[in-house]
Amino acid sequence: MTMLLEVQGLSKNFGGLQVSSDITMSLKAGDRCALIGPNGAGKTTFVNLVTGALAPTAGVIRLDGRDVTRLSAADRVRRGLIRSFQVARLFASMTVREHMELAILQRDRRTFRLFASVGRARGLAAEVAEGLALMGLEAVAETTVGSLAYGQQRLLEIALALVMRPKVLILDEPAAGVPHSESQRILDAIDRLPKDLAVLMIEHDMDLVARFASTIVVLAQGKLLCSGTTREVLADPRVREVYLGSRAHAH
Amino acid sequence: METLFGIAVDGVAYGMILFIISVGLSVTLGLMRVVNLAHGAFAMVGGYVASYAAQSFGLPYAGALVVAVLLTVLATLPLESLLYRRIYGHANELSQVLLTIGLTFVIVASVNYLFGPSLKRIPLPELLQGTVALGPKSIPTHRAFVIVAGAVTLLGLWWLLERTDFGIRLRAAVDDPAMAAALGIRTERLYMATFALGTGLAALGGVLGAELLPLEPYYAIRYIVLFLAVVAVGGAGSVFGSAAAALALGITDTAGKYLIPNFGEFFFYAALILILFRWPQGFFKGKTA
Amino acid sequence: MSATMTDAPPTAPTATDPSAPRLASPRRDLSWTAAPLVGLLGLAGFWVFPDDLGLMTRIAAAALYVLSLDLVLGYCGIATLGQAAMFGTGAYAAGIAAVHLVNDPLILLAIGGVAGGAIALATGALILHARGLTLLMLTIAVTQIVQEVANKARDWTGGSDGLSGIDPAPVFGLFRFDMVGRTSYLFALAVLVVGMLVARRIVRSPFGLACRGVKEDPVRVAALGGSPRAYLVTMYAVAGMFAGVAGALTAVSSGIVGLDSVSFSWSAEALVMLVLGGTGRLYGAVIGTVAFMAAHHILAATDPFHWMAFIGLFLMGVVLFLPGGIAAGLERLRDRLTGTRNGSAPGGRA
Amino acid sequence: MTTTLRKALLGAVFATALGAGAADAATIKVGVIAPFSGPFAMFGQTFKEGIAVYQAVHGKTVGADTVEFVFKDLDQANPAQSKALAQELIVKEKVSFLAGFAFTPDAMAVAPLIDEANIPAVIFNAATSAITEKSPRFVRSSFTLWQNTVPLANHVAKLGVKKAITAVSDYGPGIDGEAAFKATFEKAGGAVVDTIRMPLKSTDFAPFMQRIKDSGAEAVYAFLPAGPTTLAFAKAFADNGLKEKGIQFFGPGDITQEPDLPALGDAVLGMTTSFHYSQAHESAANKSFLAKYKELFGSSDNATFTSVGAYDGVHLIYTMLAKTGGKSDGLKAVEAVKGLSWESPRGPVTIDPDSRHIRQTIYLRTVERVNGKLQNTEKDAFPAQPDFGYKLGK
Repeated sequence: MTMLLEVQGLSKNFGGLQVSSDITMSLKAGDRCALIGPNGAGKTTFVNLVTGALAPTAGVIRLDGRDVTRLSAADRVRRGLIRSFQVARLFASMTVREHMELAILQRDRRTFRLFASVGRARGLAAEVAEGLALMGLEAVAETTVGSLAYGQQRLLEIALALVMRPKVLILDEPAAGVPHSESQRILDAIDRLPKDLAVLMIEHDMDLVARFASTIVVLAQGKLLCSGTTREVLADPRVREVYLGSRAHAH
Repeated sequence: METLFGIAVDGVAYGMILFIISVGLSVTLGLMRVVNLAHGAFAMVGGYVASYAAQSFGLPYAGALVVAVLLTVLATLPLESLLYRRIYGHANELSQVLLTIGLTFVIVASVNYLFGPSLKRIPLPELLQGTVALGPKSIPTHRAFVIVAGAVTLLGLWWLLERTDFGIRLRAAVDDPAMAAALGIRTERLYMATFALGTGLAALGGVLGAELLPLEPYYAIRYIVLFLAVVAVGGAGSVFGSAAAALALGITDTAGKYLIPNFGEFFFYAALILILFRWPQGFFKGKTA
Repeated sequence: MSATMTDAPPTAPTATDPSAPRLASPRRDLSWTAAPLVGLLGLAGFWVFPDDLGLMTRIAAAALYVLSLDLVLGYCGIATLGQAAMFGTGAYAAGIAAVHLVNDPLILLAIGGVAGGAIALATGALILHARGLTLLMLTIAVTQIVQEVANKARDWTGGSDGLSGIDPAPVFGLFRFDMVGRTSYLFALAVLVVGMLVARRIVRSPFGLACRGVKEDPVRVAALGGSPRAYLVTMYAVAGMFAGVAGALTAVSSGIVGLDSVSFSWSAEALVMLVLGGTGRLYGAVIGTVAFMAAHHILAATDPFHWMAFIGLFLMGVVLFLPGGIAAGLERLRDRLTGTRNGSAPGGRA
Repeated sequence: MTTTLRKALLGAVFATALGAGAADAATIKVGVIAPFSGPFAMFGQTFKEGIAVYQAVHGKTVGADTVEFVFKDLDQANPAQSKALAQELIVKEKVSFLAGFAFTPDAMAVAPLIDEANIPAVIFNAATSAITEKSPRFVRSSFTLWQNTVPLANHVAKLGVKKAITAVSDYGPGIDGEAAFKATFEKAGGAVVDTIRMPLKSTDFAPFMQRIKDSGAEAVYAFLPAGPTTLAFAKAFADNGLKEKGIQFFGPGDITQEPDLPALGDAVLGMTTSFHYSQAHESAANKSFLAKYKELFGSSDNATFTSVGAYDGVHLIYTMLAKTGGKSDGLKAVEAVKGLSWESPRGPVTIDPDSRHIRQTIYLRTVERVNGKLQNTEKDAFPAQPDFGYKLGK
């Protein structure tokens, strides 16, 4: 089976500061991988490098076998590399429905239709309704996002990522700021995703990680500390020391 | 050679006037994020006050200059608390444009009503008339004076921003307004002081530049594009950026007019486009001094 | 100008920005009535003010021009002081075509639209990477250069003397452009109404939706797989076509094109009229144009010497007492009325 | 089917709107389009003053009719707006005459309108020769660049100047001036070594001065429209040592118009210009004109060529009214003043029957300080100069 996402020797320097060094990892279809690490481990930088928000200093990123290292963020999205943002990044004056419509139309490359009607776009309304139902957002479909509760904004953020038919889905702390009752909804939605796509989730909540992940990758100080199945990694003493230990100290 | 030198001197003198007037706009834009289109109107008010003081009260040039700067600051300061305070910040750019254009219209109409549409003059003292020899080229004394005044202004601002408490607070507030407020810097008073500084500089430039940018009611609108160009090229909030931009644009304009007089306007705006391509954030983005 | 003035990432969405257009539930969305309403009011004006058709023709053409600015500013967040470049190019293209080639008014409008769109596409692709004050200066510079070209090409444009001798054929071969300006006015009004309908269609299309996304957060649009720059340039070109048609309409109805039609002040006036009316609504552009030009006309007629002071006070008053422009004020009024009726005042401001 | 319906509908619309009332015979209205605000407000102000002076001297009635002026502000050259204003004046105000016009495009824009409405338009200022060719209903009481420049160029040639340079504002009248000077001067045996066209919006003229200096010319012919730029130009000329280098300045008198003289100051002292009106013109007509001016406005310092243009323009309108009576036929009215001669404050003038432009004396003047006040002192006169630019093509 081919790898959906391959990262080889990925490094990033800011001036003299090395924030990512020589990270190599891969995801194949069906993987449910958690990316963990203490604060400042370089998780978000890693995601930014993979999705194209930052250009790497060295290394190669392959998506579905193709080198995408030099492609723009938007091009990677079009090839199925989708992310959700850690802090909900949405269009404040647009309604929930409009967000879903835009994501779907953009996915289908239907956004350069100047004289078509959004309301009458083929199959759009049904798919929007389906996507909203998945996250339980039907009731707020016509609400502008600016006046939405933060937890609901996070749900919409996930809904947008899901509706774009990702091959590789990167979720940056999807449950942060979502009430506990709702985080199960997110996991359920991820469970229902097609099995042939790969999901990489950055998460702090170890309960969530344990429930979601089949494999775990651990970053520390910009380097890959270890990776393996959930059980292996959680049992690894280095991980306990670096990650769980530091968390324990913090508490 | 003499010609090259001549272009350089003329360009620098022109640039210095642009600098003195524009730097105030740059500082207020950098700190308060106000696109103050009435800045040219403030410069004009300064010029008119000086002209009136000199012509009707017989004040000497230096006296008229001081009176003009002080009166302009005094006259515009209430505007800060009455009008500008409501539109600070970058959520308000469109309101800023509308409000400051409205204010400009009112000032233009008032000046037209009070002083009439004809040109106004600020008589130069004996000392500044005639020419001085500068190497192979003789230049008008007034221009030489303007160059010196521009250099003094630049140094003064540098000192003010780098060496005084006010400057430290100002730079802190420009870099990070929220942090400055958290540190207990009273932005309200700081804004007022900066606004006063900006209008004072405008008035100063309006008086010193009256020979090059003649005083008439439409002054306020006629030259604002020029001032904005300097700020855009220099980078909002940057003193040295404004100086570099003003000199670059002044020399470009002068050279263009000399070399290809019939296409001078093309030359200037084409150069502006090229510069903004190369430095889309201006020469000195994010540096106050 | 709002979204583009800084590169700072957008802060977390906050509620109730009074200037933000509200496109809430379709039940309350009455924006489709704008174009027919303008048509009806315009026709009413035809009978009520039969002596002011010249002014009203100019208002109709200017409204279409301001509408074009709303497409880029209100729906893409592009702050520009260069809309006159497109307006003037359209006007000159139509004028030159009228003098040398054809005189059918509809063909002339088409020529103006194509010319305006072409110059917008060419310059937009060049300058739309910039933001804020830099973009503002670039658009000003483009306008100045276009004006200089028009000034230098005297043989074609008449230079500063203006391009005269535009004598359009009757509309549909039936209605002659008469002195009183009846044909001109009805023609301009019809073009404006059609323009509003087309513009509304565009902003409610998938493309319009994407543009609104770019206005709020281009990075997020890229994260959805879109190219913000492509949307901006396309909308700039589309708006250029509208501006070009407006220019051609002015050329056809007035029979002359002057350098003022490519001037900085005409660009600035468009911005003033749009902000006055309210951005991002389309009908705000029409309201702003009518309000500004009517106020200008009345004040200038009452006191041709000092009207500027009053129009200045008028503009300042709108900023201070009607944030978001006249249209936003009307909407708040409507919200308050309907809100009290339904027993729930959405975002009611004391 | 739909077409006929639409046609019928629109036809009905037109018919309803077609209720044009007859003008009140007792009041004759004159619509004046000029800049009353903005950067060129000086034009409007002096027009208005010129009109007021004429009405103060000659009364507000012609025969039984009262003459009333309606002012419309056009703050800058804007032909489309000019046409709309003219339309409004004709349709709504029912004016019998149009007048004013500071700028060429604004005047040209109304040509089709005055032809259709058959009313005369008297141009108080706009100075491009081609205007009167655009309609037989235009009459002009001001001047053209050709008219002022041709005698000047001959004078410069007579002074023995061999090499000259021109520097003009880059717009219609400037280009007219350049063409007139070049044609005349070269015909008289001189050479024009360079022609500089300066952007209208120029503020810093030092580089142009440098170029003039470097050109090796003995004299410069310069034209800029009256207003703020003339000050900067004159200063630059004085400041850049051109005088010291022996380069003589010549130009039409716009540059030293009276309202600007106090601001121009010593920079223009000794400057030679050619023009049709000077406040310092020695004649009884001018004396009484200025006296009335002073009486009405407290000072006659602003009395200048545009005031006289308006004053004589009103004289033309009064004459047309007197000769044709009440409701005028535009062509007949214009016919009535063709060849009309009178004594204007500027000197003797005649309306050329062919070009409908004013034929007048062009004076050679020098700026001098008399009793502490700067003035344009007339040194020489070239009587009965026509518009040399009429029908010369563009």
